[in-house]
Amino acid sequence: MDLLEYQGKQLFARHGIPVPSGKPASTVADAVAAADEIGYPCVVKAQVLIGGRGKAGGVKLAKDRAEAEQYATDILGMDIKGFTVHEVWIEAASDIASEYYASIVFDRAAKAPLVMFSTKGGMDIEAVAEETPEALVRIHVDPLLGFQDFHGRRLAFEAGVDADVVRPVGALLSKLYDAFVAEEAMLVEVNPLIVTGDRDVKALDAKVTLDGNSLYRHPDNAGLRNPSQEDEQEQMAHERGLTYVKLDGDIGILGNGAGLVMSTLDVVAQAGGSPANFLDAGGGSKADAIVSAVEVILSDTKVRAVLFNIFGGITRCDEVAKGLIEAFDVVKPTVPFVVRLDGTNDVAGRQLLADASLPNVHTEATMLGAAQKVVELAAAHGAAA
Amino acid sequence: MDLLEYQGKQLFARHGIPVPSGKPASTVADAVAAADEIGYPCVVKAQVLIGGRGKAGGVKLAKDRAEAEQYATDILGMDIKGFTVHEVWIEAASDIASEYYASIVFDRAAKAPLVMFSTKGGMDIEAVAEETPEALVRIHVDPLLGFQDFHGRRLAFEAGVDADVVRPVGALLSKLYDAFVAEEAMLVEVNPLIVTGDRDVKALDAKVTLDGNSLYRHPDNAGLRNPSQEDEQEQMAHERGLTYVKLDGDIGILGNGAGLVMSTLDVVAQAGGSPANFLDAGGGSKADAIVSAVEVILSDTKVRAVLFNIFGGITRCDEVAKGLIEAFDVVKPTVPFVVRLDGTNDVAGRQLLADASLPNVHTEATMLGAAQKVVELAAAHGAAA
Amino acid sequence: MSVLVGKDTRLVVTGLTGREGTFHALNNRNYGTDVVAGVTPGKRGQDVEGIPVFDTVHAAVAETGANTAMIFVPPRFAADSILEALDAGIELVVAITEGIPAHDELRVYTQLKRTPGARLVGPNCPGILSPGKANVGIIPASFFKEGNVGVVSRSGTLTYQIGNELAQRGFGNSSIVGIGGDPVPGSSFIDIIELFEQDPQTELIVMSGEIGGSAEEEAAEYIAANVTKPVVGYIAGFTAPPGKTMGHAGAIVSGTAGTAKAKAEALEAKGVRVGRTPTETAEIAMEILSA
Amino acid sequence: MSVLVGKDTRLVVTGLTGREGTFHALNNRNYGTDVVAGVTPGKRGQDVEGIPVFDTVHAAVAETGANTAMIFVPPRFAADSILEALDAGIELVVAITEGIPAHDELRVYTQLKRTPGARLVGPNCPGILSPGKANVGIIPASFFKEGNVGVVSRSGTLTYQIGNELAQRGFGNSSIVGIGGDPVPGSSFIDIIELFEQDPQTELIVMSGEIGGSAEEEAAEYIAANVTKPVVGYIAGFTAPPGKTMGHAGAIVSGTAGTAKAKAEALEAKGVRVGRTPTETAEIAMEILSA
Repeated sequence: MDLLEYQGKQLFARHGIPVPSGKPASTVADAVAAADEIGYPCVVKAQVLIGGRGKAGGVKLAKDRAEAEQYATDILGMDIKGFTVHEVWIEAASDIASEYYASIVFDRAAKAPLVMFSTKGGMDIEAVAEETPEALVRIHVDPLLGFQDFHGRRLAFEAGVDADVVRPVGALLSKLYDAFVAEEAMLVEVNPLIVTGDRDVKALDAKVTLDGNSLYRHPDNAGLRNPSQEDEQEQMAHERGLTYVKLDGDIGILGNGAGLVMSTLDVVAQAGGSPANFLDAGGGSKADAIVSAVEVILSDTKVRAVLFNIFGGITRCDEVAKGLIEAFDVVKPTVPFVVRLDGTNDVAGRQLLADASLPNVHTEATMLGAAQKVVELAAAHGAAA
Repeated sequence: MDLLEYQGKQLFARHGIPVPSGKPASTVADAVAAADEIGYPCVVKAQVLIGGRGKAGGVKLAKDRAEAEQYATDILGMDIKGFTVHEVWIEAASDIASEYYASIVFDRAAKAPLVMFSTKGGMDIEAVAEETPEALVRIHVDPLLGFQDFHGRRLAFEAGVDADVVRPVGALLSKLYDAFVAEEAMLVEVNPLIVTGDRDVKALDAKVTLDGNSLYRHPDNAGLRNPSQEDEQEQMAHERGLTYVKLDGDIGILGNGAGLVMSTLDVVAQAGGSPANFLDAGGGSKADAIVSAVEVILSDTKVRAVLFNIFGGITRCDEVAKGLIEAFDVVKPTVPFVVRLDGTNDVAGRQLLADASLPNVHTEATMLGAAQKVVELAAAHGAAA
Repeated sequence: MSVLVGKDTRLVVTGLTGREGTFHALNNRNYGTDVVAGVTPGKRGQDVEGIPVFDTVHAAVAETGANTAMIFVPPRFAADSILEALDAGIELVVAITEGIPAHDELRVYTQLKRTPGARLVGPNCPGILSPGKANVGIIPASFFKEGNVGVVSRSGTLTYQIGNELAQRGFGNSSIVGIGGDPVPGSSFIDIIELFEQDPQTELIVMSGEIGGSAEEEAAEYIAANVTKPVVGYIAGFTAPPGKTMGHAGAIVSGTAGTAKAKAEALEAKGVRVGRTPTETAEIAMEILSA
Repeated sequence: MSVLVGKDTRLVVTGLTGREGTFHALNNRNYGTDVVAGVTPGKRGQDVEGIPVFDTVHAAVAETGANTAMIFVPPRFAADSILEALDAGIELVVAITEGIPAHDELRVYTQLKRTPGARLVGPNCPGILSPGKANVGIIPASFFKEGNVGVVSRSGTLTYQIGNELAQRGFGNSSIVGIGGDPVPGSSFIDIIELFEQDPQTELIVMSGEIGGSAEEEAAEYIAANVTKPVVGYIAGFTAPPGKTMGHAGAIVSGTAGTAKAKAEALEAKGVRVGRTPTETAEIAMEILSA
């Protein structure tokens, strides 16, 4: 779960990480009031879950009230790479002497948090990592031992920060690590981390990704979800507890188990088709979950045929068949369905489908056969539509 | 550093451990005011750093104001096993359904915190451990992993607590562990840990020993030192930064290094003498530390002779000699001194002493010879005195 | 022979008294697995169709000699349950639970690596089936028979798919090991391939990977250096778009690293043949075994 | 030969630029120890009489190949400095610092045990002297000469006393190891006795203990089971009253456990002769070596 910049900064502040003062606003009037309160000059920053705001005109320095109003008007509602700006963050302008970069990522390969630090902040860090890898200091931290003072010194000294800020930079990194662990983040990134003219060290930006599986322990964070940033189908699937990813094609896919669904997408693609989505109905899916899933898949109007690929383990094929029959009753789909059922209670499931003789539902014995059939039907249905 | 019961409870409360409400008081008037505020019945508890208060009459249940006043009058100033009661703790009376025992000790042998729990609380736990060892559940906790929920369940289930309080007991033990680590304790003990009639779990007593070496990180705790509980010489030594332990004999001992001083006490005892103290002047002792040390040793009026046993490493023997000469100038001791100097700058040190020709100072070449000499002189001086 | 679970397995199930725990534990017992105990705090003295229930894993181990634990508790209790099993001296912990917080998994993994002689498979995995001997987990055993193919997979149902394609061609399995699709699996491909390499029953190894992480690339290096038996690979997720989490928390592609294409190429560069579909994977295996 | 420090020692001193650090590092160098680096954060590029100073232990190791670290920083920085040295791959850390908080020592010790190939001597110890080869720490080397007696002790000055009594009787030392008197020493008597047992130069081992803890009792068991060379013991603190901390944080007696009498008896029960004074201890050693 990704946080907006200002949500990340508020999270940082709870852990004692210095951030400039600011206020969020979703209307021009609120933005101007916030700017008046914070004082001028101030910065009007678009709050979107995508990089490159600055280049897109989403970050502006306002010298006075008139400028603040103008910029808030320009930025609110702006489209940045497909993301609509619903909120701005009004922030006190900072006096920047140096721009550094700091981040902590949950490194799956190393099975440890990876702390990265560079004095080349304020720019595209991936370019820095590629062009001058020695400028990006990388240290893994043992999860049980935790971040030690020496880690902070190493990062600061090896990156070559100014000697007078080695301590405050180390202290900030230590708090960033505390925040990373305490909030169960998958990523915390500060770019730029600035040194001001007064030699204060501050986080001028904040990028935070939280672990969705841990949100039950962090009710405050769970409330931060920005539904307006999700795709319509994805939002609908999320509300119904389904694992759904929207894709570009026209064949709706439902399977049980992430690996099998991914494999199904591949096999459909190999057969010449184009998947419209990834939908994992999960283990032990009950009939009502299947109904919800069909609703989500068909809410995408591009879908011209649907493939059910089930290999039952925990999932019982008879439950899937019941769900499909119920879905036909509720949703009354107009596109063809191809169904492949194997595994737990597959005989009973196939029998239920045969007895129901749903319109335009084809059963297939193998995954490969089912994929080929759905591609064929989608092409035909597309031609007909 | 040992805390009084109420100091321990206040520390517990900071970590969310439930304790009965209460107030400390050092006068009868304050005690009565506290009792009025807390309400009746309440308990008047002597605050001393020694066990067995109850049997000594230091803990009384007051039904009303008159009793509170009477008990406060009785207990304040009372002597309990040599400890004078300077403060009482007035506490709301608890409705006790069960009495358990819980403690965490810094186990040096296992190099891990040892958590102990028993349902046989409210009595002498050493007797429980001896008579029914299976009633005292003992679990070591890995310092890097920390206390886990399963530790709490094991302690509670294996000790056989009532099923309805397994969770709150586990939660209290978890907080007790947090307190142990966060406050850097060497011991936290709760005896009894009670279950009330309402099935609340509370710490009814608190015994806490903190690590003196870590007090710089805990300024609040550092302020809790109870100097009135220390021996007069020990208090004086402590203020001067010396490691001093008062003993019962008549031969003052000063050495450098704890092991050498302990060994010196043994050798003096073997020679037939009786040491008056342990005093480790420490590594790198300077002349003024030696002056302080002599003052502390001689403030014990039982001392009839003093032995200096120095093997210089970091400590320079010439510095010790200078200190002794200065001490004679300042303190003008009337008892004989025996001095053995070996190690770093020993020749210079011995020369300084020889040149100063202090009255009644005898130098010896070996530790054994010095011990025998000081025993002889102490006997002679005692006879003369 | 088989790997990890077999006739010596003595299984304790944490969360036995829950609906899912009861269902699968009994399933496993019906298959022949020696299910000796369950753990549900506060339910000591009860039993589930004759399987005795204890308050703690320690008590279960002390009373029944359990050497393997299956974790079936909800995600918020799972890390503690795994740590409890490790602390109690369990040799093999099989964690079925899905949705464990990533930082919990990190702590568990780090503690696992400090626990000599202990092994964790999962979390978020279907478990381990050694056909004809023991089933620990939720793999539908009736689709598989005993044989000489060892299967290791990050995905549950995909494992069934591949195992089933092999079975349809007449091949059985020594063991089928689901290592799970989470960010921090307790056992890697390498850990399990090492066991198959040592297992006399196993003559061919099928490794089924997916996008995300670098476990398949690491396995490729390991196979080239250490494995004498033939290995056939499969990778799911060729059509997955970058930056999206495809169900499994581990299945996310960042940039060009972790793509299905990169993984398949890494394996092929080390001489491992990779099927492009489950069917093709089974066909390659059949071809090798029939040669 | 010698144990722990010798001609291969390449020493980095943390806290080199402090008064004590400078004094003892130069003393060690004058004795012949190869002092290759110092560490003081922020003083990179400086030197102390030719010893280069670095910001981090990692940099010192990378630039100079240091394999041994001497910790001379104040107590509040010492745990971090030891952990830094372990993280930097230092094989032997000798921690002189006195007064490190006990919980810091516990964390350091637990981390040490997870660090393969690393060893810690101290904290609160005088260091290690291998006469004629190297001196790492604050032991006054001029009182000792090369020889065949290995000495291991919890106390600094008591070590000098015993070593000196041996020297006066004509015996020299292979190595003198002060393990320190703190609650959680990085190395135990057993760890060092094991090294002396393997060291060809050492023909007799003197072990000097004191009240508190159970390290001497554990050593007695170990010696009986594993040590072929003669061991002579000494225990300080026969006159110490129970419940009082006698200077060393570790030297505290609780009840009858940890008393000098109990320790001496434990050693004697395992056939280790125990001197009642430093003088008697040296005499027993002399008697054995002259036999």
